[in-house]
Amino acid sequence: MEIEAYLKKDYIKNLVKEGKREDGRAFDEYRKIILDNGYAKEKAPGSCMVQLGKTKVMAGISIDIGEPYSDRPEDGVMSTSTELRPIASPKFESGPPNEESIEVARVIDRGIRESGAIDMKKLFIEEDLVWVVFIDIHVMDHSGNLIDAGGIAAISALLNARLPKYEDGKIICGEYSGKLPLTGTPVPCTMVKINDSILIDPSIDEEYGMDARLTISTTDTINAMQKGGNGSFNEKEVMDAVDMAYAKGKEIRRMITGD
Amino acid sequence: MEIEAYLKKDYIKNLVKEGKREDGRAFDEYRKIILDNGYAKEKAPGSCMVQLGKTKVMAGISIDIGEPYSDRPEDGVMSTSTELRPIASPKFESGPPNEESIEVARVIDRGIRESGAIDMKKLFIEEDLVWVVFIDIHVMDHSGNLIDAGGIAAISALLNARLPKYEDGKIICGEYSGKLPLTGTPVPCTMVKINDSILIDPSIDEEYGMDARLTISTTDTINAMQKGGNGSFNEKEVMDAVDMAYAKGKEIRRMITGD
Amino acid sequence: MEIEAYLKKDYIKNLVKEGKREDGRAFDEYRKIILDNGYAKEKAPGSCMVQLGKTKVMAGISIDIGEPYSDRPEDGVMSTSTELRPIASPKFESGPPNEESIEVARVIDRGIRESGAIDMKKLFIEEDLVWVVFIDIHVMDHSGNLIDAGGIAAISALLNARLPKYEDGKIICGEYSGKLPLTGTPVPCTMVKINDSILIDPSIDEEYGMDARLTISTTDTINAMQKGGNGSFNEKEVMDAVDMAYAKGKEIRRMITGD
Amino acid sequence: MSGGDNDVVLIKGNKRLDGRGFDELRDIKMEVSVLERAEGSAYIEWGKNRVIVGVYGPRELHPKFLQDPTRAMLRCVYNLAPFSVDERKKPGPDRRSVEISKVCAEALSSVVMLERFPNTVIDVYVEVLQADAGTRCAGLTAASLALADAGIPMKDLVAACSAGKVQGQIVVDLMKEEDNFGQCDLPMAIIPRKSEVVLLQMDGKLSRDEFKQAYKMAVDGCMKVYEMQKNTLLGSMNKFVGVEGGVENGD
Amino acid sequence: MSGGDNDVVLIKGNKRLDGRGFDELRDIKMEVSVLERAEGSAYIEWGKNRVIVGVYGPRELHPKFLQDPTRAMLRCVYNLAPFSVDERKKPGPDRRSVEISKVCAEALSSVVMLERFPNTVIDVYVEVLQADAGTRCAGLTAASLALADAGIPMKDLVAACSAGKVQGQIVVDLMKEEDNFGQCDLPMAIIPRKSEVVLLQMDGKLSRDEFKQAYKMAVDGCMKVYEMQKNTLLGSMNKFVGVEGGVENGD
Amino acid sequence: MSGGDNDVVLIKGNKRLDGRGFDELRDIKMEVSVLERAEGSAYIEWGKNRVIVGVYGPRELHPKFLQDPTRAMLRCVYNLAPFSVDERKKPGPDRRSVEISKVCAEALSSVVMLERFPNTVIDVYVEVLQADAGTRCAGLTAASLALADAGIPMKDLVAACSAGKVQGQIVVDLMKEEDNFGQCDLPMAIIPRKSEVVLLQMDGKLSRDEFKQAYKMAVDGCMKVYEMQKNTLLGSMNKFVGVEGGVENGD
Repeated sequence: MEIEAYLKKDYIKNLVKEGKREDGRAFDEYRKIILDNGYAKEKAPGSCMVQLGKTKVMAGISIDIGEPYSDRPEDGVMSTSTELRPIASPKFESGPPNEESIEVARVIDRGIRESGAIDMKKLFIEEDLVWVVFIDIHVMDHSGNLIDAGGIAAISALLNARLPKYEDGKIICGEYSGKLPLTGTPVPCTMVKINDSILIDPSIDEEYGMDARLTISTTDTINAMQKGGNGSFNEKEVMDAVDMAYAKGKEIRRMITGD
Repeated sequence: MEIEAYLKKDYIKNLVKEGKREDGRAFDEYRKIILDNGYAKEKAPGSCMVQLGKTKVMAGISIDIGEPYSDRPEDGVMSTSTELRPIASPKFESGPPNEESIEVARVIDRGIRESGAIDMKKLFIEEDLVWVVFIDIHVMDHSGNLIDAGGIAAISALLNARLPKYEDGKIICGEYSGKLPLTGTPVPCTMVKINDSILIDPSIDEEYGMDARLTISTTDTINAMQKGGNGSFNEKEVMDAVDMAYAKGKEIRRMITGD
Repeated sequence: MEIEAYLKKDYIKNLVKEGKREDGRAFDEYRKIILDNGYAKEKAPGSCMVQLGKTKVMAGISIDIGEPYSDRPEDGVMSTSTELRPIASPKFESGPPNEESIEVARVIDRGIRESGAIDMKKLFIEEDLVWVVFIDIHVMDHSGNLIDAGGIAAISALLNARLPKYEDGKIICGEYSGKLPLTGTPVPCTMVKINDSILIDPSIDEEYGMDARLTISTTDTINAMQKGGNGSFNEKEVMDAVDMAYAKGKEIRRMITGD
Repeated sequence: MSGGDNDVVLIKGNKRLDGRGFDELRDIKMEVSVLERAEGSAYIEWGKNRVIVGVYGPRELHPKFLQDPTRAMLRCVYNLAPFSVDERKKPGPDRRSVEISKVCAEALSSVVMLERFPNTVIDVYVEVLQADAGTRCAGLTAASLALADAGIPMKDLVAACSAGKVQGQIVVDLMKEEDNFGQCDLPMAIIPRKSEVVLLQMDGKLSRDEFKQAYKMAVDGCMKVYEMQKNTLLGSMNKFVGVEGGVENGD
Repeated sequence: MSGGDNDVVLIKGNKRLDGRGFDELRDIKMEVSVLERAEGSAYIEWGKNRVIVGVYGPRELHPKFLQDPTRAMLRCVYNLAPFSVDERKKPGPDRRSVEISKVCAEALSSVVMLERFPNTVIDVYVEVLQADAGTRCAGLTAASLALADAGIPMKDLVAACSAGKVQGQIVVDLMKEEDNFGQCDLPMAIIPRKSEVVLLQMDGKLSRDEFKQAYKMAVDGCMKVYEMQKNTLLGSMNKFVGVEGGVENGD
Repeated sequence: MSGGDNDVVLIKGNKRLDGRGFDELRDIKMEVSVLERAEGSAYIEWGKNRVIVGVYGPRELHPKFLQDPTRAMLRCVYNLAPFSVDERKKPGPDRRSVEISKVCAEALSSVVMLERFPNTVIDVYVEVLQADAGTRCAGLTAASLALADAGIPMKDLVAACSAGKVQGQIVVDLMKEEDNFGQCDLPMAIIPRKSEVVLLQMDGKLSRDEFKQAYKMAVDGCMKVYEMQKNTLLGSMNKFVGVEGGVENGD
């Protein structure tokens, strides 16, 4: 397996030197994105299956009632988990989340949380009782760029999510009282540096070949950033990446919201 | 160890071809069953040590107070666990329950639960408070057929179990207010298929040699079934097994209840 | 690594035969003890970094509110944990506490708990609510005798610990209402047997070379003892160790309390 | 199973809650080759159940001492996604999932030609994305499609279907409400060509005769599922033809 | 130990709660070869304690990097069954069990001729089925019987017994109430022929002189236990004679 | 980040809560060779943060299948002591620690000459004993000192510092209150000689121009930290001179 990764790395680096990508895309071109909103709508209050090229990631929303955090007694709670299911790659194993899945979950979480996309104040029910929103990201087929695929799936699932009906201290299963209150559409945009080029939306092979990775999640502001990989970026590269993330974020946002 | 298993497998298959079992039993004959009720009665409200041939399994009952399940607010709770203690076999290791011990526990649990042997309605104490019955099955010496040995131990321990005294929201340790309310005596009966023969109550060597396994737990009805192993059964074999399970269940039930 | 341990063992045993220790100490001599009280005082209500020769152990106190144990409804709660951090030795690994760290924590815990050094009655707040005192012992540099280093750090941290301010059912972070109520200064004293000699305060190499270990924690009485290692002690050795523990305990106590 | 001692009406006239007759299956859709990375995969929609199965292997088994020099090991992981059920399921295997994984692996082991691949492991991952009773039958049905899709030689497919007892009536293929408030659930899986049972679990209350009736009804259900499986593989023929060990009468 | 500052009366006249004198042990029964699969085993009933011990090995130690080329490793697992105590104990090792397992393994290592079996492991499993104070002493006593039963060569048996302080009085072999409400517990184990201590733990409050008295009382208790151990092995002679490394003066 | 929508006053006049100007770092003290057992170590006091870092390796990596024949693996464990924060942190890694460990390992991997030590592992342990915002920057800064102290060859040090936005103002090196009630935190680490970023995380709300300003401010902070690092290594020269692979311009 590791030998495969080395060979892929060489192959990708040579391609990029020639200005090419293995699937013929431009360096600043995303793979095709297909959204299947409400994929599990019979059970999950919100859900979306996203295909990003051959990468397939599902996000499902669960909503429960619970206690607020003690330092934010009037805000709802959100929690994001990612599972790199073993079905998605010959390299994933069953077991508790590893550092890769934790990073994916935390970067997606920050993009949503920091943008204020969920109106947490509206998730207050009564003293010591708030709505708790679980975002579960299920990686089904890993062909690269899990953060963007998962981030798009998560915000799409939130946008189509309904709030359960709540009566007399209990949730009425399968009945809903309206939409989950959303106020924005944060979109993560991930770029990798290979040699001295910046490529957007890396495939799995390009991830083998990358020196470093940079994710930038935007709404009308930057809300989250994460550098990954053993390489480094200079200032110009970072600033160009910010501009790119704004531009691509806008396109993808339009696709998600259908506006 | 595995080589031993292979040799045993061949040996057993050849014996069965000749219509024999290694300990001289008939195909439809159980090993000798010895019950030691109240084995740990100084601490456990109910207990039984069962010897099934050389297999030794202990069941102990613990009873606590707790919350009911939200979908059954007026029923008590029961919970069955099995531990294949490393003392019982050179192959068992310390650690959390593996799939074998989980299967044993769940099949025994279903036999008891589905038969309604414990009168759950009588375990209601007051709103949001019910009796919780823990059945812990401790495998001490594994010479085959853990499901039957454990199932017999579990129902025997339940039959001799006492309900703790409850006053002012607390259990009075070591004092009792009567018997645990039981209404039936479910008995599991396990058969294995070797070549085309069906053998009841397999020894450990016969378990190495088996193609498939079938457990049927009965009272006056069938309450639980579980097929195990990589082989298959045809319809006639299954129906014959049902008849056998009723017949053997009756005999063992008589032994347990002493009627 | 193990070869190193064997060589060390031989070296130490031969030294001891000649009446010597590798660092020139007498058999009944402690290494130099340096206390840094309040090492983490900006966050921890009590803390102490202890150097015992080249061994470095930190104890930090955390104080929270919680429920009392049901059999002691009017007493506070204390809980002692030790972490052998991987920074402290090439042999330690990240992960849950192993048997060595559990033993260190439990022996230190017993010395403090059984001496009554913390006045548990004064940790009662109101019905079903008491102060919970966590003692976390963090091993930073393991050059032998963790029990004594940790025990000295723990009692020192307790002695300088403050009780948080409590108002309206909540702890006011960073404000304090006085000292933690202490009534004594238990001190553990650890000796090892090498050949037929008893050495106090073993270095890490002496721990490799020891036959058996004996820890005795004293105030004005003996409060905790623990024998370790595969060797044995005769009665005279045990009684001599008790006398030694009283004598050394007194000296160290004086150093801790500054009296 | 609640023992059925309650007031939920599950049968009216000769129709069930969703209008089905007693021997009628829910709508089923199947598809193979739905994943890129897995060596074989299948998707099944069975009523409201949505399940994706992926297969990896035969591949080397680690750690080595688990290897069997006479045959491959077949492992199965059955997993309920947290959002697949009404109340969020905590991630990670619970005891129910472990048991289902075990009986599914045993059922599949009865048809896969494991002896051809000594020292290896075949991994079958069953991902339940929406659950509405009968997920183990749906998963097992999709799993044998995914194994075929991976080109792994099998003696036959495994086809699965449950029967049960609802308001005193033996019916096939229980939906969620029938499972919750019915009197018995009998999930089964068979090797269709031999008509032998490879998965059989039961809980509830059935007399001998009721069991016999339910058993036959489940086998009939399995045979209908088997026809759909064959048609699905036939539909993916372009891809499938010529792969060693495909389902021989898949045409 | 509660420090004894309470009103529970544990001693009346010169008798303890169960009528014993200060230097009197509870009733003890021992038996060896009680299990089929284990290579050696023993059962002990000590007051209300009921403990079964099984021994496996010497057998190869995995993983290999743990092997010691100069001697066997002796491991011990002390386990309280969930139903062995008043309030159900959650399955799995807690910190107390881990500590007891460690000190018991060390105590047994002092007598077993480990250097005869390099690279191997001897596993001792102590299963407490009913617990009433003194389980580590009961377990250790039974463990050395089980080791002898397994034919593992030892220099001597290990015999164990506790002493303690109850209402100001030094007594031997504390029962549950004395352990809960007493002032000190001192579990010990010795190599009887050398009269050296191999397990010694203590918690509570004892002066130097009280400790000396308790120490002697515990040793006396151990010696009585040792006699019972020898008689037990003698009683199982038929099976035991001729096995290499048996207790040499077991006759 | 709370989004800053609250009443906590963090800036008064042109001064921050602790009297610092916008571009001013907290007091920082550094020391190397503070531990005996670790092969390299460093201590850093950064405001109220107190962090000790120890380094082991290069040493053989187990299990073997993780070994990379082309280079060493660099692992990092970032650990918050239970008593290092206001409310006791349960021991063991949480998700935040796992993420920080990962990004720190990646940042350090960019400067360590890993290709010189194939098949080995270098372990970096970051122990936070008192935490007050900016622990990952403090840890990373100390980690590169500890690596130098261990004599592990590096192309340069890694210097770290955060910037952020507080009450609409871009400031450097956030303290705890600013982190809790500010609008953005931007921890960064750079390779000083190339002025390239090797760690960059951000959460909160920043416009493009604010980000640019914060980025520059963080780089300036890193450069100040770098000077202190060099002085610290210079101060430990006696020990340090002549060790292969030391920081070349450390003099």
